[in-house]
Amino acid sequence: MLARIGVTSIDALFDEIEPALKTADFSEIDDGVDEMTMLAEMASRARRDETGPCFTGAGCYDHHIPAAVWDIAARGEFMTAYTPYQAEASQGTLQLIYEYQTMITALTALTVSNASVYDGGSALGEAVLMAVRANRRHPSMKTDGPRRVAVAGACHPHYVDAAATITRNQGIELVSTGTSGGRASLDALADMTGERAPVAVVVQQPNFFGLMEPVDEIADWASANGALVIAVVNPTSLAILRPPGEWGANGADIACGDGQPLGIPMASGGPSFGFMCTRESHVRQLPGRLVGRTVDRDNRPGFTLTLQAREQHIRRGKARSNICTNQGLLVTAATIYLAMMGPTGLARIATRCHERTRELLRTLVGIEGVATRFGGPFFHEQVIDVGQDADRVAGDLAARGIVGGLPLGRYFPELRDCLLVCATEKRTDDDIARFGDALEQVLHG
Amino acid sequence: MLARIGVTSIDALFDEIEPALKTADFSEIDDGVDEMTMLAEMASRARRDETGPCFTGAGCYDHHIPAAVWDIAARGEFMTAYTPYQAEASQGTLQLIYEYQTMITALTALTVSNASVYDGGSALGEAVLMAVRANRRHPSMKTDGPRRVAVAGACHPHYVDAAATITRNQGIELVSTGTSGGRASLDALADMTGERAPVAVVVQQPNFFGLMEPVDEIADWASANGALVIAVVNPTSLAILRPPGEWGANGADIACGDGQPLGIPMASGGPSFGFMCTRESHVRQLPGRLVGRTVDRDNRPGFTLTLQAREQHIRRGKARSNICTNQGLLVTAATIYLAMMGPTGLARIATRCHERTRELLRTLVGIEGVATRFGGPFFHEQVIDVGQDADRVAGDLAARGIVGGLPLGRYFPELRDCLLVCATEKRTDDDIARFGDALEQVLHG
Amino acid sequence: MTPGDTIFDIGSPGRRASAQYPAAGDVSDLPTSCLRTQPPGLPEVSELQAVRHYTNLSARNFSIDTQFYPLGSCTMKYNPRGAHRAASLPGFSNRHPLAPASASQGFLACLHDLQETLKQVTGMAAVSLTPMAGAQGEFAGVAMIRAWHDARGDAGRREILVPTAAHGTNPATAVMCGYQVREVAVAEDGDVDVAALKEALGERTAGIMLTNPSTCGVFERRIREIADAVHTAGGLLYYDGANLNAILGNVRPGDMGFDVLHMNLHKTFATPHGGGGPGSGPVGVAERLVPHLPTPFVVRDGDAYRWVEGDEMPGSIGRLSAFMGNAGILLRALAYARMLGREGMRRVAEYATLNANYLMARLADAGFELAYPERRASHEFIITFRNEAKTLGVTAMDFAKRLLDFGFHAPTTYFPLLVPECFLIEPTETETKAELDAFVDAMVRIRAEAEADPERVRTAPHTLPVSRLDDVKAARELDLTHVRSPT
Amino acid sequence: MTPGDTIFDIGSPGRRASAQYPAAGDVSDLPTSCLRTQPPGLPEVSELQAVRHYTNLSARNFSIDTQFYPLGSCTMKYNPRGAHRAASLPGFSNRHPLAPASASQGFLACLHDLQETLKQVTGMAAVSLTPMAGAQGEFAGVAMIRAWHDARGDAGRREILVPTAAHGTNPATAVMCGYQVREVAVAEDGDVDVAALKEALGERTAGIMLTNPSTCGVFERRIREIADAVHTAGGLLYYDGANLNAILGNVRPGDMGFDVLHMNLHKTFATPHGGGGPGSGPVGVAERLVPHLPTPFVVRDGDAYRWVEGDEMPGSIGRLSAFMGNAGILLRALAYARMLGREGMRRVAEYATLNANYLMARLADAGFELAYPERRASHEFIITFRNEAKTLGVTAMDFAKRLLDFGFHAPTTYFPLLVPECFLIEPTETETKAELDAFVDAMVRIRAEAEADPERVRTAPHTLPVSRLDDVKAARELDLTHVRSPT
Ligand SMILES: Cc1ncc(COP(=O)(O)O)c(C=O)c1O
Ligand SMILES: Cc1ncc(COP(=O)(O)O)c(C=O)c1O
Repeated sequence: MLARIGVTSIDALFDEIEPALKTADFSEIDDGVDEMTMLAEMASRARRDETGPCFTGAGCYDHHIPAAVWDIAARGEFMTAYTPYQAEASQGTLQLIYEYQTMITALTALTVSNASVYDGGSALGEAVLMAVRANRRHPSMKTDGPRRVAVAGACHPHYVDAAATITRNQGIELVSTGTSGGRASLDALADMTGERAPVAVVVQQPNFFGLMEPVDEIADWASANGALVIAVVNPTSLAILRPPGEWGANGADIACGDGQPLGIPMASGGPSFGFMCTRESHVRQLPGRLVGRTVDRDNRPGFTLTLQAREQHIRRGKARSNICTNQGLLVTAATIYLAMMGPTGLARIATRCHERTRELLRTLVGIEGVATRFGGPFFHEQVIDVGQDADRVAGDLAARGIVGGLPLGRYFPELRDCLLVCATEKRTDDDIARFGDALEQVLHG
Repeated sequence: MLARIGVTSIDALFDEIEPALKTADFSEIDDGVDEMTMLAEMASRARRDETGPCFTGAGCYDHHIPAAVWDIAARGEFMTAYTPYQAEASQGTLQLIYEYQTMITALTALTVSNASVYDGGSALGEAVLMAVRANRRHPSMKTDGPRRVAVAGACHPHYVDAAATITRNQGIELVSTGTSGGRASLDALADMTGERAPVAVVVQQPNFFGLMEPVDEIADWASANGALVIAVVNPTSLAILRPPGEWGANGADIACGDGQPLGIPMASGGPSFGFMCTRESHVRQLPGRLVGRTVDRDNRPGFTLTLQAREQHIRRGKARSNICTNQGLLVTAATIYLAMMGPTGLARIATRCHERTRELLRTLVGIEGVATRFGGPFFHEQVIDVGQDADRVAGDLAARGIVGGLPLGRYFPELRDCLLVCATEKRTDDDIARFGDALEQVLHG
Repeated sequence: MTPGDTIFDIGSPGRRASAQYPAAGDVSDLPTSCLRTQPPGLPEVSELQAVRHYTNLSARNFSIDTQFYPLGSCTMKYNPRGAHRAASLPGFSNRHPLAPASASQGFLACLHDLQETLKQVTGMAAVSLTPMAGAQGEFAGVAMIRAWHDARGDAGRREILVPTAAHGTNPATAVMCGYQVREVAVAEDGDVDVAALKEALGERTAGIMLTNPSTCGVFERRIREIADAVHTAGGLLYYDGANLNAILGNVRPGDMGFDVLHMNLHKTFATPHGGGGPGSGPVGVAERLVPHLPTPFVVRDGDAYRWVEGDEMPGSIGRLSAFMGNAGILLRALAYARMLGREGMRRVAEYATLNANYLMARLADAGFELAYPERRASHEFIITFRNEAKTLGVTAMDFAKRLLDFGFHAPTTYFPLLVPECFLIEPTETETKAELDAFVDAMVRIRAEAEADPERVRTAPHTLPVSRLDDVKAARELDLTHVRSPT
Repeated sequence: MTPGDTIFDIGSPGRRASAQYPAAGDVSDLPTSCLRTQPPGLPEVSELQAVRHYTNLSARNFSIDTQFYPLGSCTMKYNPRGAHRAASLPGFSNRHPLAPASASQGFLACLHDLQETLKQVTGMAAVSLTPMAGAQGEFAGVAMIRAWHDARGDAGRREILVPTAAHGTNPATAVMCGYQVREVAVAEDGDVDVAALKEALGERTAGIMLTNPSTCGVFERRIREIADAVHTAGGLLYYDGANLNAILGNVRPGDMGFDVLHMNLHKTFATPHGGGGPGSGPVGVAERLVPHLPTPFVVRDGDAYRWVEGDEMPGSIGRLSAFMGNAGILLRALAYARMLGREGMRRVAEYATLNANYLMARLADAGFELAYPERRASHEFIITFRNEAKTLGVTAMDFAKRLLDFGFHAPTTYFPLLVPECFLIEPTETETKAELDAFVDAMVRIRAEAEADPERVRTAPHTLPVSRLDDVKAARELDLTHVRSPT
């Protein structure tokens, strides 16, 4: 090969690089090892982190994943393909995304969906940017001041942080309504008028604490006040909960969230995928890829990326977002998962999670000094007050092999003694009893 | 569907079965559970059996299996196909078997191979039956007495048992030469003449104790005495050891063994696969399936099952064997494994196993009261004498998480204090030190 | 990839999947006389080349995961991935077969549960799981029949009866066990000719091997009469359980009068066929044959499970494999049985039967000739192309090959041998009505084609990676291994 | 399967994968106003139907595992399955992202090792792993540039310079960070036009985004001069690490003078692209930008590892995702880096460069026009079909589509935008010479065809599941979801 190129060494191929740039010796990097050795090293680290049952949710849920999901999703033809730019050689991926778009819009009751963004947190960031683009006629758009976006109620603090990072440099400000009783304070929202009128209102359902927000009231207030509604939702819950497209009189404008519950392992929080749905009228403001059905030269149906002029590789600086690589493989898994679950299966999961969480709470509040913090309907999470520093309690539970909920003090100082706990369909009576015993020991020793 | 059939219930479809046969209520069988619950139950049982490092071999070896092997072998197109009877719709499986036949004959230095039998033990049974068929002119074939097959040296006792079960009803008797110093007694073999002359001689290399048998002498004696030579071999070892086709002046007639070392998990000993190779002149006596290369109507190369007239589905009572279902999927894995290893990689594995076993023995014989039982060259197993009941020692080691070799007293009462130990390329210095420490504790408290 | 390009053709000297190479060890202590002088001629390819080659090869197969595959007698149903996952759990897949029982209680508990479930499903007294496929189960079963007669000193019984419709493994097994085979005719209606059977029974009868539902796709209606006759003659009845899927959870072979049987777990209990295997063929026996069961098997002593083998079972026919059989398949079967439960098992048979009778009715309506038009289908049924072969010169084989072009695997062809130009069709319980209807449509189109353009059918397939292969050349000019061109 | 038959078309009411259904729970305590009134319109299929449908769909993709896929700028190399296995270990895949650090030391140790390795490979002072793809890495990087200027009170710098050859994410990112984009020309030889660049620099300059080797497939030779000029003007240099594969283990961006960079782990470090993602885009920074790193990242305190986030990093640009980024991709990258080691990394770049230069030489010899004939290829290079387009009316797109018929995925087309009718070709280090030669052969045959029968090329592809698709119709008559016909 070298002869064909006309050089005598591989080094010669780097001769356009000035020698001064080639002085690094990389000596801090170890010698390579074979696959066997690497796997043994990694396995010994992975084993250190194995725990007993997980009762933490907070945006990442320990659901059962049918064996078939990843057996199929991990097929080389899905896993080692690129973005489907050459449509004719990518009908597998393209049709799958089209089916995904159909499924996720069926869940959210909106009409269009993109092919995914990174995760739930960044999806909220993109949704906020999109709402600002889409609500061009909002009075605040004509001023020099910041565009305000209201966060109504308890939205995942990490989502809000990520969205703030992503939107800050474009003069957007996220303003919380605060909560009362763990839910949106409608009065605080009602105050946001005039100068302080938001371009959009974000509401998470079920909210960060697992509770039901008054989404109809919030959505109706927003439409009455010229704000778009951004719904942050858990896709499993949508099998049984009223979907964003049906909130209030007009429905939400954008629904987003994280697809992890749909067949994606928790895996330290990623990769998962963010979903985004909206109304057809806003489709051109949607970031990310879209797949459309069309026909080929012989009039046979086929699928292709469409409206690419919204994207950076065509529109560059004027694109709707800089997103390029998305989370395709996870969408593949989620699509297979949803196909296997169907409407009834997903509803079973949702109702079972709810029932398991009720069972969990029954056990935990039976322990002296433990109480639920907020009343009212919840989905599959709740906040419990353990009467002691919850951070320490969580650590002590972990030492007993239980991942026992998220300590909330780091987000809400007033909830220093509180854990956000969750039970999915995977949690058996035995798991719950183990948690109860461990908590009893930790608290009362 | 019922209407189309012309019945009103599914029950009606069973109306040819007399009611008296439909009385069982199957009440002892539990209600079904979902996949999640089943997997949780199975996982809790599987976890009970997880151990630390494995130092037992004895026909089943803990080698590293490259991740790619089963990722590809478990693809639905391989895993959920049937036997390739419709050749045109099965070129994947057929070509793979053809490649397998090529690889395994390259390892054994014989010229033909079948597509697998069940395992190493039953392969020996089939090899014995085949040798008897192939050696039609042997004097004992004209008598009414049993046909004797000699087992020269230390052959796996389970292999000999399985072969005896399989061949017994056809008037075949397996006769051992006994061992001296852990190897075949050539004198005992030399005595087997006249009336006692064997139709075939079986020899395992490396033998059950991990030692090198004098295969050249045995093979030469056999050909001089009108007996066929059946070699039982470990395929990993063949990367570096002289192959059966080159034993003695004429080579072995049949080579068989277990393919487990070639990318198959130990998995309690099955499924794995038995391989069988022979000379071209004996091909019609070979049991099991064979794949041949041919051409299609357009003269393109293609692959098909061939010489099927040897098989039960054509020849019925006159078939070479009753084998039908074989171990195809395991052959698929082994073929991918061998392709990835190539000659050099497999030799690396073999030499590394040898080196690790030497290291293991160095550690173990450093413990007071422990010694190797037999001298002379070995491959990757050896017998150690621990000076106490080895059965108990093995149990105590297991309680410390070490699968520490096979106690030999159940096969050879004189080896009651002996363990057959093995180290593969997977055994690290740390594993070996753990074994040493555990054995020290078990023996000396 | 170019058709026929083997892994050897794409390799080149020195290329390798080096991430798979451990450190080399020193073997200088081994005598050179033990060592190989030439490295074996294995492929030399990179990991990518291996992955790409075998991925592409796999695409040249039909399979359940990609096509309807109605192979009669083979039960090509969907096998849940969850069962595969269960068997692949690290604690199971890393277990050494000879690990002490104390460190194997999880595995042994699984085997014990499976033994119990299979007893309950078949109505037998005891089960041994060790046979590694149906044929080895048959071997074990017939060897037990022989051991029983031998133990009673009744050594003159040298014959095993086998219906003409039987699977080839039946007579082949009888011969491997040292028996002579006596064939029994099948009557016009698909049942065994009971008169002929009674004729054949006698002092030489060691036993009979039957499949029920039979390979004619019908339930042997006079089974209890047959059982009585065979028993009266001093013989035993062997049940070939390959068709158990048809009656699972509804009817038990033990109640029909069988003394010994095998099950094909890879047909009835969730193991995909893997392009040829593996399988598993546990044997079940009535009380009197228990002492002869093959070893090892599992018993429960108090709280602990242990193996039974060796001296503890002096009457055993012995060991059939190096270890204990195809353990991984047994775990799959247990996982599957656990998911089905009692009701699920019953439904397996019901839907398998429903699908078969529906497909039979539709094909009959479409004008295809049934072998046994007066009978219910069991989980499978037979059609014959004898008319098409005679009038159009288009055979069952031609229909089979042309079906491939329509994306359907062909049913079993030319089996059982007694029905000329036949298809044995088994849709299984996991296929949908839509799939069955599409199959009927394809059959109808092919028959129309056979009338309009028979050559098109005779030269099929036309859309697969290869066209019809020359089997004669394959057998005459044996080419069984790739011979490398010298480099 | 019929083309276009979606999972919705094959479903039927009530059909289901019932083994996946847990027991139902009671939700009667939830107010009905919260509840859905209509079930969502998801598919209703059995497990077999789902498995078969998606298995068959997968066969309609080109992929690395099945084809040569020389997409320029995308680094479609073989990613070892071992890395995938490592990331899938139960301890990793079952770890909750918010599990206490005390129960996460194995995972945190992995992240820390990866941070260190990436520092060493790039020559930067610190690394944060949280960005979830290249574009998010760019965002984090440019946001840090802005945070740095802002922290210094130097808020007047409103411009980011970007070469015209840059990837679209570069200008899009600058805009997302609130900057204006100023394009800088690329000279005839493929390097940035340094004079023009100097012209553009000034008080408004916040920084410049560069890829090196650039998307022109050449190494930016005057990089140190550029760095000096930008720094002198008060700007910072951003390195788009999408092409790091070309210099891995040989040359460090830190030594070129860059202040901040991202790496595309999914290109350079063993993550297959998954039909669109996921990726991972860690950022590395020089000392002065460390306070602005996105959170969380990992530090080692004595024997223990812990997260840094929140108040501990007041200057941070903040959080970019709900948790800590694409953890699974980071584990893959570590596994891959560990297998390669120092020597392996060096070889990655060497072989990637060798393959590219060989392929470039062969195509040039075969008469294809190189965009930069005087230059070495880096790991990729550009050819242009401007002559073929003009004289034969056959475009780069036509060549691309026709290549599919020959079993090769097309290279990147029409990018970078400044070269007309171009292919950006990146063979990667994991392909063999035989594969490259076969690609050249196909290119030569297609050109011959373009001369003899241009229509054949213009109407390609001819052998794929669909022929050329109507993109205009797709955009005009938007059909983004399957609408079920009323039942
Ligand atoms: C009726 C019948 N009996 C026996 C067998 C033999 O079973 P196996 O292939 O598992 O050896 C088969 C399988 O093909 C069969 O269909
Ligand atoms: C040069 C260059 N920069 C940036 C990117 C963006 O990276 P990502 O797709 O991971 O967001 C790409 C990838 O397509 C690229 O090729």
